[in-house]
Amino acid sequence: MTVTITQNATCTFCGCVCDDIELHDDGVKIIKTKAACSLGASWFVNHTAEKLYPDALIDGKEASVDDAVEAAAEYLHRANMPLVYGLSNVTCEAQREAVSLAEKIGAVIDSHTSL
Amino acid sequence: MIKLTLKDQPTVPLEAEMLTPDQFSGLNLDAIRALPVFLGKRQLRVDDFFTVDGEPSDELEIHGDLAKVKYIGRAMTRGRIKVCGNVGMHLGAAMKGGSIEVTGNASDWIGGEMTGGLIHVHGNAGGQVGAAYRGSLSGMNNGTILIGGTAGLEVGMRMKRGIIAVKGQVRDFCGLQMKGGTILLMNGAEIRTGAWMIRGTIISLKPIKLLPTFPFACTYSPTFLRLIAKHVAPLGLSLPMDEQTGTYHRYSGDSSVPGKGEILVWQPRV
Amino acid sequence: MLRITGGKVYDPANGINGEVRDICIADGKVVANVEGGRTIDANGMIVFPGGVDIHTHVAGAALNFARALTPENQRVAAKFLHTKETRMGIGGQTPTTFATGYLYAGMGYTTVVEAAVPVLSAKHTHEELRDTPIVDKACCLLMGNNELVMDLLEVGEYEKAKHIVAWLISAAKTYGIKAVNPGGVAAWKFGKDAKQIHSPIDGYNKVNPGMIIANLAKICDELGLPHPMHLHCNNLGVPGNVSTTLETMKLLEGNRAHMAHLQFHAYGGDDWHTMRSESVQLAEYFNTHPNLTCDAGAVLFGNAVTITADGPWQHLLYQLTGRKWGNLDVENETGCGIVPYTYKGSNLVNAVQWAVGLELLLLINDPWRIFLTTDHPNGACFWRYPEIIHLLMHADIRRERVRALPEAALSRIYLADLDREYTLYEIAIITSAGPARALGMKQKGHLGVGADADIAIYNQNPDGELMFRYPRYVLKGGEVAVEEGEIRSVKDGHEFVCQPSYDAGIEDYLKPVFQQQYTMSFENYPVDAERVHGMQIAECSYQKTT
Amino acid sequence: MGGKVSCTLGEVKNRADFILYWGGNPAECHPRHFTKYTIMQKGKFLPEGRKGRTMVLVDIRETMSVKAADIFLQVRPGKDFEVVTALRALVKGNRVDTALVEETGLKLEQLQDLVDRMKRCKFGVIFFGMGLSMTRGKHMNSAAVLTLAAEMNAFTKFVAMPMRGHGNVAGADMVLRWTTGYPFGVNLCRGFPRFNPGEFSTVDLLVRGDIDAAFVLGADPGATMPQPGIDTLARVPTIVLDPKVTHTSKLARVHITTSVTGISSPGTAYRMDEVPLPLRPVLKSPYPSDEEVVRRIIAAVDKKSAWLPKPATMASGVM
Repeated sequence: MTVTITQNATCTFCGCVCDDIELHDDGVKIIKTKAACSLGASWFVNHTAEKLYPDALIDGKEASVDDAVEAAAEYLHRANMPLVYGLSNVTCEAQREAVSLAEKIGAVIDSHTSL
Repeated sequence: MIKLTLKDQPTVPLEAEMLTPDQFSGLNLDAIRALPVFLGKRQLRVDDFFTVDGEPSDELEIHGDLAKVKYIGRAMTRGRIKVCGNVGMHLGAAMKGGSIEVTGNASDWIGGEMTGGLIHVHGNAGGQVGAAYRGSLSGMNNGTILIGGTAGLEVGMRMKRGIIAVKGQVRDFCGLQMKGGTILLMNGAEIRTGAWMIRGTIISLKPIKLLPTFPFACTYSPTFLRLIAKHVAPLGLSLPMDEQTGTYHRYSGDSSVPGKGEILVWQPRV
Repeated sequence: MLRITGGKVYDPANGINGEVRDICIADGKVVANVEGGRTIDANGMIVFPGGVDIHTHVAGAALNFARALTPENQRVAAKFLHTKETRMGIGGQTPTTFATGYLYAGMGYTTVVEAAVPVLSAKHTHEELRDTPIVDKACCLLMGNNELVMDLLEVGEYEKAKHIVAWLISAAKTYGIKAVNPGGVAAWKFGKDAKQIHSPIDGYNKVNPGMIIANLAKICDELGLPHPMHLHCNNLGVPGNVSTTLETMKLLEGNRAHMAHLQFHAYGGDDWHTMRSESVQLAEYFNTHPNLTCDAGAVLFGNAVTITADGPWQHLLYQLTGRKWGNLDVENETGCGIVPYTYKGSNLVNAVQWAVGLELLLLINDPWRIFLTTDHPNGACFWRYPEIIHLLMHADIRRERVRALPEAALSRIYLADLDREYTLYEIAIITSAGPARALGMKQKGHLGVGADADIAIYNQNPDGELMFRYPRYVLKGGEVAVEEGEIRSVKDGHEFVCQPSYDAGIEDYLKPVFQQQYTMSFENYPVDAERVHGMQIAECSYQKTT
Repeated sequence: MGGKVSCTLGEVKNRADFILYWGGNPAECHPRHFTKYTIMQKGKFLPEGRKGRTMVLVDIRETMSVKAADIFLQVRPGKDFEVVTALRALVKGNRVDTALVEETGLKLEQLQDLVDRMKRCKFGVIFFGMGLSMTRGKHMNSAAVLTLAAEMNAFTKFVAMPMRGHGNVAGADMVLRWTTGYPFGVNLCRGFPRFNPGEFSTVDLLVRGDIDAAFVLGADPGATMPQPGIDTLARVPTIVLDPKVTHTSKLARVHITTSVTGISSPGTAYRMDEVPLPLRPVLKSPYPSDEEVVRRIIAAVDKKSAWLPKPATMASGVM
């Protein structure tokens, strides 16, 4: 088992966004964290590179990402007033793309802030 | 009179700021039918949603459950709109003159930043009646709003002039950051009435919960109340004035701002 | 390939003053000749090098803070619709990033300098600039209150400070440095200001504003940065501040410096009631000191949002106006304050400010050393530049406007006495050729062979405001970006950065200090080069001539 | 008009000798807040660390964070706005009604003592949590604290900051501001951005049933919204992007599994004080990132007839 050590990793579990975390991983799992708090440590340890979920679901049935992307585009394009919501546990780069999508489909876009 | 009747409930909110006497002025019925309305992201025509009948006129009657129809009467300057049914947000927003009557309930932001005219809702209203839009320095700057039922949060937020009267109870933050004008509460309010008010008068005929920043000032029956009473009499409202039956307690505040506003609470004699 | 033919060309950097000649373009550059390709018939039009804004606030934490603070402005601002070519957006006092690109390009400006970037949030500024289309960009790094640098100056470690500055510029991927109210923002973290340039700053025994100014100017020159220190003097906006400004300029003799928004630093009087213009006194000094350049920071009447790293000034303005106040102190580096503001012609102070901006533009006699800015969005929005150009070109219109000011303002200003009228050649200097030269951008601000093909073409019109507001064509990098007021092609611009050299050993000193004083990991502090969109490295080849 | 007066966390670390947490429980919700940024750190101007700082906690109940506080003020539920507003009056030396103050659960002397401490400090900070911003009064409670902090600057240096919860919610604010001009709840239906909290905020849209499709990423509203809102998500076509199959995924028409932010997907996240930080992913995920999937959906939308709002949409001056 090869263990890779990553320094100065950033934890996005809570708003502290600590960026001084040391992570030890075996390629599939994070096996050890240093400097993380209990919340952060379990966040890192509980996410793996394993394939635990289907790639996509359409109406609850397993589907390919391509088909799911097509279905998503069709629903959003057809809607009169779609909503794009969430944006919290994603990167700024994904948020930026979400704005672009919201613009193309004429949506309302909102985050957790409004709660 | 021009009569519009809603054909089907829109599935998502319909923005219909063209439904005003000003926009209809000089248009025949076909031209009115062709005016734009906005269903979410789609630009459609008035007659996609309404049947339009009657004669060109400054009087407009709209029938149906318009709870999802927004901006009726926006920025109108004259004429009359009667909504027979419920109505959606921003009714009469930025209105300058004329009158609007609603037989059912209204939603939020009615009369937002209005500068004149009359809005009379027989049913309940939502929040932010006569209020300032987010960030604006002031809300309604004149005119009259009468609510027959209850009203929601932040009634009269940052209002500067004019009168809002509510027959039912209102919710929190009535008169928030108020700068002037009068709010008449015939049936009291929930909490935080007058929060951060700078000037203006809130009159409550029922005891209300006050913020600690509204210390008791005095007992009195000011003469200007007679002027307000005279102004609201045509709306079917009467203020108790008889010193035999009670007095007003005056609380001044909000001392946190610090403000020179007042809340007058009617105290019947026991 | 493209040829612009028949237009009257104003290319001051090459001494061309309204001659009819062809401009040929290939591969985004001006070339000597082309065969074939599109031809733009510019008969009856004038041809300018694309505008260069040397000082504006269009991206980053402070401006983005202002956007959130002023929804009431956004609501009434110009709207940009979603179209096939363009992104939606909002104009107004604090335009969204996409709108910023369209507004600048739509006015014939093709290069803009974001004047205030903290190292700590430089990543953010670059992200916004990536979303600012069409125009080329560069940033000035905030350095006048950097405690890493000030702590070294306190103990006399000039050389170390110089290496730190070089390291920070490289780390933040910026073009030059800016000092804002040197020492004053550091003092603001104690709730104070730095009003005397020779008195020690709160928290220090020796360091004073003058010391920061003189050292940073020297550092810029020694690092060979193409643009000199960009300076926002102490006591901005305060009556009587001309003495501070003159004292500051004297400290700079022997080095280069760019004096930002000089209008805000040219007041006499003892208080708000006696405030007056000191443009004459300031211009006299300035005219005889060629080591200095400046930008106007002109004021126009109407709504503005004041946004500056000058925290203490913003607290004062909040108390004066009673309006909203935003403040964000940035650890060990700088701060920022935001207060919405309305300049009114009927207000004596505002009337003086309006006049001073124009007076400086008219009294400073070398157009190569004063540039058109409004310190957007502080004095007015950048998209109002054509209004100022019109006033500069017409003394009679200026006098007419002066007559509308309050009587009491007339004895406090000089504007009505000034007859100078700008020529188109001079307008091309203060909007393009001059700022490009002051920035050391050799490929900008001119139309000679080898220049970037950033070109604005206007229908010639006696109404300068109309002419400069609606260019007929705007070319960016040789492509037609704007035609008849419509955005035609949206390409992303470049970002220019400098990478001055420093002693690599400086990190051994920096890292432990950083870890003590900051809250992020040292390794995460620099901006990765790949995060800077279209990055182009500019040479640090300035050499002091003795 | 108040405003928002804040700073980055390093300023708190280096300078804050008075730290007030209001309606938050950092000990359990932001465990390293005390140790990395605030009370426990030795700062540049606070070499003695914890001893040089006063920490006050205001909350409706005793939480794990009380142990860390020098002073705990227990306020009655739903009375935060009353307390902050009374403090604003006391700061200015203005009258308050003693009996009404005591209804908040705190005595006038306690508030006066707090005001005196706030005025005496060199650098004060208020962190406020969801116990304040999500209870009755909501945005007005936050506004009250922000205004109090702004007004304190007439006496000493003072700032305030929300304790943002979910990872990169601060980043969403930032991105929306620069792209649309507004921080959240932005309506793009008319072809340009519009903002009106309460009208365009998700919970209100969902509860009123105002939308006819939903695209959810980086959130699980199916677990957190009020029931009428969840009913709307189930009624309309909902699309979910998430590393797990969530409650929302179960009522959605489409779910796409994405890689985990920061563990497998690279990019940027903003700290609660709006400082951007790079992510350093360590595991190679079998799933695409959110960024990539959104881009693919955009490409799929681009193949359909474009939605192009007409200029008439702007003519009317709706807000």
